[in-house]
Amino acid sequence: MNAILILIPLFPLLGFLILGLGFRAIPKKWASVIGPGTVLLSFILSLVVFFNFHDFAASPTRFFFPWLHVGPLDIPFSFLIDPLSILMLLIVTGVGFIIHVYSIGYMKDDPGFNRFFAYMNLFVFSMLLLVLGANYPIMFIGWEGVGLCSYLLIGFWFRNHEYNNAAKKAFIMNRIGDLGFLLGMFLIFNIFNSLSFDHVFAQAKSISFGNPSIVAITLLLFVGAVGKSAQIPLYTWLPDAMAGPTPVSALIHAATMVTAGVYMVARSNILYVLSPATMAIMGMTGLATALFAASIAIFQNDIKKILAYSTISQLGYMFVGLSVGAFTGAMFHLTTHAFFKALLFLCAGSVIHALGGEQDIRSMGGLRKTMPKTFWTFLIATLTIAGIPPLSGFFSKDEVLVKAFEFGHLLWLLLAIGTLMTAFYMFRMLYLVFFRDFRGSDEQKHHLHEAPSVMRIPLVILALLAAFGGLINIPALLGGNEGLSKFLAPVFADSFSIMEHETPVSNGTGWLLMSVTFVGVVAMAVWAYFRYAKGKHGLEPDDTSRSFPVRMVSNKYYIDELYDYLFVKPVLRISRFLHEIVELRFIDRIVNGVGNLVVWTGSTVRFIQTGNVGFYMFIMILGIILILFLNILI
Amino acid sequence: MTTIISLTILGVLVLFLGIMKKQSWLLPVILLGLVVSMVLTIMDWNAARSYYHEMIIVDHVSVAFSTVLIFSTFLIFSLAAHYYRGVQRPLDDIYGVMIFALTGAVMMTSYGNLIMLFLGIETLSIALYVLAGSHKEAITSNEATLKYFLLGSFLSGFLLFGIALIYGSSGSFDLHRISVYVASCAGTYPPMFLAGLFLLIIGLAFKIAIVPFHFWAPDVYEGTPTLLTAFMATVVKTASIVAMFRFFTHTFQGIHGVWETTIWVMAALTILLGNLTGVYQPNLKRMLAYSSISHSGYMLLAVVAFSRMSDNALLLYTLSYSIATISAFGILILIREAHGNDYFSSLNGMGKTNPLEAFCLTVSMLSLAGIPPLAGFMAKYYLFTAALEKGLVWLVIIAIVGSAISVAYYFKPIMAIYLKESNGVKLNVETPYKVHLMFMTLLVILIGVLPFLVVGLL
Amino acid sequence: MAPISSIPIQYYLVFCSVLFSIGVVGVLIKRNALVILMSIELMINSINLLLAAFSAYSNDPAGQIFVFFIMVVAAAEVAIGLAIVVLIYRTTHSIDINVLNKLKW
Amino acid sequence: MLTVILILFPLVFLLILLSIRQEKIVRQFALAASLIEFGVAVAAFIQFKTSCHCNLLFTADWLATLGVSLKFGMDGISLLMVMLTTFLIPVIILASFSHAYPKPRAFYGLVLLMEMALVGVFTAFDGLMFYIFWELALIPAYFICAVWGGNDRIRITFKFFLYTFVGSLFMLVALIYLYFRTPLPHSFDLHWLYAATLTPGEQSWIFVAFFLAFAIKIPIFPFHTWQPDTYAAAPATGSMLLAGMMLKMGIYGMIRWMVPVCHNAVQEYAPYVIALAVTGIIYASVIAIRQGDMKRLVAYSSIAHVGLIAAGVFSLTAIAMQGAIIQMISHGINIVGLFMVIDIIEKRTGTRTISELGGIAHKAPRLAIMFMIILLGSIALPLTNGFIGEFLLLLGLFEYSAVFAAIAGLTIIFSAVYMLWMYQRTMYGPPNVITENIPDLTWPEMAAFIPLVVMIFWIGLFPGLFLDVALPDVMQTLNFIR
Repeated sequence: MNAILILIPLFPLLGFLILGLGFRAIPKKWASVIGPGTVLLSFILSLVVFFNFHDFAASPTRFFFPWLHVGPLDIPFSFLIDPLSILMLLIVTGVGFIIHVYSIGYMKDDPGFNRFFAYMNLFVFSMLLLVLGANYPIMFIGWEGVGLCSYLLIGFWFRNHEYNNAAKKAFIMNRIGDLGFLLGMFLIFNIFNSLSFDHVFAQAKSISFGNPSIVAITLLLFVGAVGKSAQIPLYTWLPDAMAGPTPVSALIHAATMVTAGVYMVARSNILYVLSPATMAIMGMTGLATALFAASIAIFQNDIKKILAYSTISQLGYMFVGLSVGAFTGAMFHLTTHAFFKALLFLCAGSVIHALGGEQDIRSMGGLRKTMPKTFWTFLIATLTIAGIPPLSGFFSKDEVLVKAFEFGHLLWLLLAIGTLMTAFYMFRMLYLVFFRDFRGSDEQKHHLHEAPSVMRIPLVILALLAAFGGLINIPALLGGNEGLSKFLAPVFADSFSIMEHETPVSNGTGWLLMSVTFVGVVAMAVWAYFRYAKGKHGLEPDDTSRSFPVRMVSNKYYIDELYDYLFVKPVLRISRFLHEIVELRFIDRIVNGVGNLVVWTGSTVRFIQTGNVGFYMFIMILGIILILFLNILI
Repeated sequence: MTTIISLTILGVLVLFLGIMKKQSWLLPVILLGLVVSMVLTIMDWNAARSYYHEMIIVDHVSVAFSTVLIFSTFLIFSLAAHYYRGVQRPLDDIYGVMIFALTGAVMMTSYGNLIMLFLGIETLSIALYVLAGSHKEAITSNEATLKYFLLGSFLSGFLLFGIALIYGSSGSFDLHRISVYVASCAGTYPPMFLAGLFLLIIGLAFKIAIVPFHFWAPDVYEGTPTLLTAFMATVVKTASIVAMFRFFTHTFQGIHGVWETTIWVMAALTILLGNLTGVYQPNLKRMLAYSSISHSGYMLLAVVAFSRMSDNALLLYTLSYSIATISAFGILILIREAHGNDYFSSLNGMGKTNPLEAFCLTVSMLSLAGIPPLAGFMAKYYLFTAALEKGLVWLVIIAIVGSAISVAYYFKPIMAIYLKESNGVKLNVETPYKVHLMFMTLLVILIGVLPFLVVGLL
Repeated sequence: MAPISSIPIQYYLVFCSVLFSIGVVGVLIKRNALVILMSIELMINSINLLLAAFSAYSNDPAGQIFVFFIMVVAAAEVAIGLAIVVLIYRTTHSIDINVLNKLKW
Repeated sequence: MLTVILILFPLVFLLILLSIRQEKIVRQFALAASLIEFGVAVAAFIQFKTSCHCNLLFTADWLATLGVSLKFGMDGISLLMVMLTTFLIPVIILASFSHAYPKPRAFYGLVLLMEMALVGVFTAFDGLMFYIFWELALIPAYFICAVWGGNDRIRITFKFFLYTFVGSLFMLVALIYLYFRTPLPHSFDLHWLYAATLTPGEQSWIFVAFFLAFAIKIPIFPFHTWQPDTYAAAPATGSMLLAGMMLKMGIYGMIRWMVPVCHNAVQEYAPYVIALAVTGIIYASVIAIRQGDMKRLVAYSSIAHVGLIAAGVFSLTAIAMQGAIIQMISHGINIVGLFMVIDIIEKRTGTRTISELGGIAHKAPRLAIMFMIILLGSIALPLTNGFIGEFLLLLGLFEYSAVFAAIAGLTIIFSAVYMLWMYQRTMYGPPNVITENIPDLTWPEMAAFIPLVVMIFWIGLFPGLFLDVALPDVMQTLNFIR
């Protein structure tokens, strides 16, 4: 089994190496086999692991080779196979494979075709390491690796400096989070003397609630999660990251990488459970992000940016879920989100593809007729994310909402408002893109076409997953068997036994909550329909003067500008100050000053040597008198 | 004693050869004679004894330093053929006087009586007055000899006065008896004796060129014909410092504390002033003069330290300093010949036109600066060790600072040689001269790598 | 004891020191090379006298012998010195010690 | 015996090289010589690994009266440094092939001399031998930089020489002073120096003297100002030698000499040194952000990196010490790689000003890939060599002080900022007039890069081989602290 296990990440790595080393020599045809092929192999092996998962129950940690061993520090290269990692494994390789296939069509004409697949394979490899690692450092390898791939893929079209800037921003913001992660690891090592999940979690069980070290650890790790999963305050990179090719956005910035933070918190659930303070902070962060991002999404006009903010918002939901102890719910939402958000992005990709790169929804419209398949899949995705039963999004979101309600009614209310906003902006987008008349140029209109089958089939598969993915965890309330919950239960068992449990909502309340949100969502859909499909809204150019709050929101609350003002500019200014003032005018001047002083002294002292014998004699006599005087008379 | 006799004979022989108009024989005879007297000196190694009621004492120290002196003179004479090659007039007087100066220097290393010290110093000095002015046509040479003569005879007056006062208080010129007198004083010395002691120190300090009695050195070095400057900078300095050292070791061990502070301060001042003043010199020859002043300061370190290592340290230091300095002067002679001046700019681009000579000068500069693994480093290291053994930490730190400053000027020629554009003048050097330069360079490296050849002797 | 010892040695000492100092002052304040040469002679002769006195007081002939040495050496020195002065006069037409001032700094 | 061979071989080769008549084959000969030297080092490594911890010791009398002996040996730490040196020198020589340096005999002769001196420094088990080789290494470094360097080289290289020379002079005094505090009979032998009895005051002074020497060489803020200028003015080969190996001498010296000898003072002053080092990390990183010259940018990044190493050493934990050793190797490899990239760019475009470049990745993808890999190593991406070092260093530092570690950790953010900025502005974007026709890497150039890239991943993936070698000796060094 170990061989299979190591092969899962090795296949994509192999794909990367082949495509990367021979990137010019390999024809596109081969690349389009190698790229997705390796991921498919990984997916198949993941399925094998999934079906043999009981073999791992006894010894979930599989050792491969010692990696870093210094005295007390022992970090083996080993994988942890438990339900949680298997779930992620399937998502990463499964969704990854689908998106790879889609990319064959999407990137068909790009000169960097091979390079693209190389990077994508590398990404899958890193993501698999992240998911499979049996200790924090191995996870961190993947953690940083996906950051790198994200950097490479956002800046894939590197002729454009704006894209490059976006890529750099993503990497640096991730790195800020990574520093938190790193420090968290150090603290873990300090407290537990180990970094392996099994050791740490086993020891953690015996630690008291709210232990300050644990709080610090979890907060630091959460900083990492904030960076990676684009939460407030480190979220601004994700909208910019849309500079990358759309499949990248689908795979990395929707389905997998950005959820790594959620995965990490879920993985460390026991630590988080021990730290209510962190949970509270996490919950507030998640909630704020969910609402904040949703509010921005309403006023965005770039199809991918809307989806980006939507992703941020949905990630916020997941963190709220985690913070209220709904680990399964969060993971469930993560899974369904992977399906529907990947689908949304791929649909958006088809649209962009069809429009020759156009991303502004104000220049779209009426695509329902020319791209029916895309429209239908997009519709399914929209309904899913909006939470229309019985599509998967409904179940996953509902699970988080119900848990939130147990935790506090206000929390539920705010989340529900977020849900309504989600529904609103999603339907706004749907209507603006697919309804009304086409608003683009004639040339675009002429070229409008449905995506080729290599792109369509992935859409369909994802649409099916998005629609029926909810089946894996239908709540008991609706007569489901809660399959995913049971599957994941061992992972969270310890936490559940420690955690304080709120009284579960009664069935009646459950139904009530469900219906309230449902009605609200439908209302939003209708409102948006009249506003955007029938009405004349949503086409205003950016610069029309609007009321202050609207201007705030549509400019993303000026957060980018704020960061620029607070961090980027000061650092540059400090840099200039340090270099020009401290370094050159101060330190170096002191160093040179010593030298100059010596030279100056030398050039001055030499004038004692007047060349005048009388003077010399005079000085000598002075010297003699001084020596005699000092030595004899004193 | 055999050294002094053989050298005197050699000197007379040279003068006779001059009378017999055998100019071409001069150098071979001198070099051979120097080798012979060096051999005779070394044969005295284990034959320690004294002559004429301890007027002359031959011991390890005197033999070792006499050898250094004769060897340095040998090296200098090896440069003479080239230096004087175009000169028409007979040279027997200059050569002869040099030999006599050497005789005086040897006397200064082996005296056992202040009379002999005085005679040695005067023999050396009077010869040098002549040598400094030997380039009669050059006004600089005239000036050099005038300055040297006036200051030299003035200061030898003080030296004499010192000797007289010592004689007055101790009743003898004999080093041994003076030391008996010192021991009998048991810590309290009459002012007359102290005054004599310090005047003696001052007289010797002048010869070594120690601040504040160093003023003559830069001017005289610059004005004196280059070959003879090399002689002054090496032989005279070595002889004088050894004389001072011998004086202290033989008589005044007991009163180390009395003169220690004075020498300490003089050493520190010499190191600092010599090096500082050297920094700004545009003239290689004058720079070497300041360098030699600073090296006097370093040598004084051995005297101040007055430890069991001092003699070895001094031997290594004088030897390595002499060889490196002579080598540098050897290049300087070439430069002066080709360019007519001693400015650093004349060295520009020498690395391209004359790589071998450039290398020799570089090695000698690095050695003087005390860069390992050259002789100069080992010498400095040994000296510092000797000083630190006596806990002279601050003096050593001053010496270190001085070394650091000295790099500033020792690197000037190096930078000119390798980093500046050539001015296209190629030095014209015949093979024996090259071989000689290489020989000295190799010695500098060799002593650095195998210091134990020299160090364990004393 | 010779009548010389009826004069205390300190007298000689002071006298010779004064003589020596006069010589030193002469060297310091005069610019004429010849005068300086003479002043140096004065210094040396004061020392000779001192040595002779010490010698007589301690009944040690060495001091007086030394005096002879000094006289010989001084003669040689003066010879050289005069030669140098002549040399200088030939080139500069002056025997002022400060005229020759080319070598400095 | 191998140790002595390692020291003498470069010298022998140097003499042979000087006697080669045709200038054309000089560099091939130098390459061959350095490869042979590397072979010997590998042999020593294997011997060390197999016949376990025989110290490859060589002892002979030299200056017996002063307790100086020719004592050379290799323990794990020395061995790794020697491996690094002998590994990098052939790479550097290979990288210099595309330059037609004038006077190749002198040039490659100096490189070999430098190699000898470096090996000497790393293997000396005698205080004075250490000092001699330490200074000896400065001479070829100075000449390489000064003779073959660029703008304003005379002033800058001299400043470099003088500055580092001054620092080491103080070390000399400290060593001699120490010598007199060793048990009788005094000796410069490493272990005798370790056994020296010092009062707290003396320890402090010796600490300061050593620290000056090492801090200037490394360089630690605020003694670093010679470094950016020197790297910028030096020829590519010179920069590589300086940054790749020479500054390791300082860190090595700290581990080998400073920590064991003045252990009490080291403990006492460690917080201040770490504070300086950490300040330097931030300071240099922040300055690097705005540098327009690639070499200067790398120079400042190097100050930041070695600052972290120094901080790690002074945290006096086994983990950080190991990290320091591995990071010395990594830093050497990475910075040589970076300078190689810069050199190639400068050679082809005539400039290394970042704002004048751009879009090179289009025309020279191989170069871009190599650059990227090396860059990843230097920004410490996991699975590259840089990560192992920085992870261990920060972890060890964290053990010492969480606050320092957190501040020092900012380096991973800053390094990403400036490195990626440099990469983006030179490699990405549209090509311009200067970079339009830039040719891609030639095969000899690739050959120089490949060993570096292999090492970057080797150390990143299997650091155990290197860590295990040094561990016992690191523990021994730390034993002095307890």
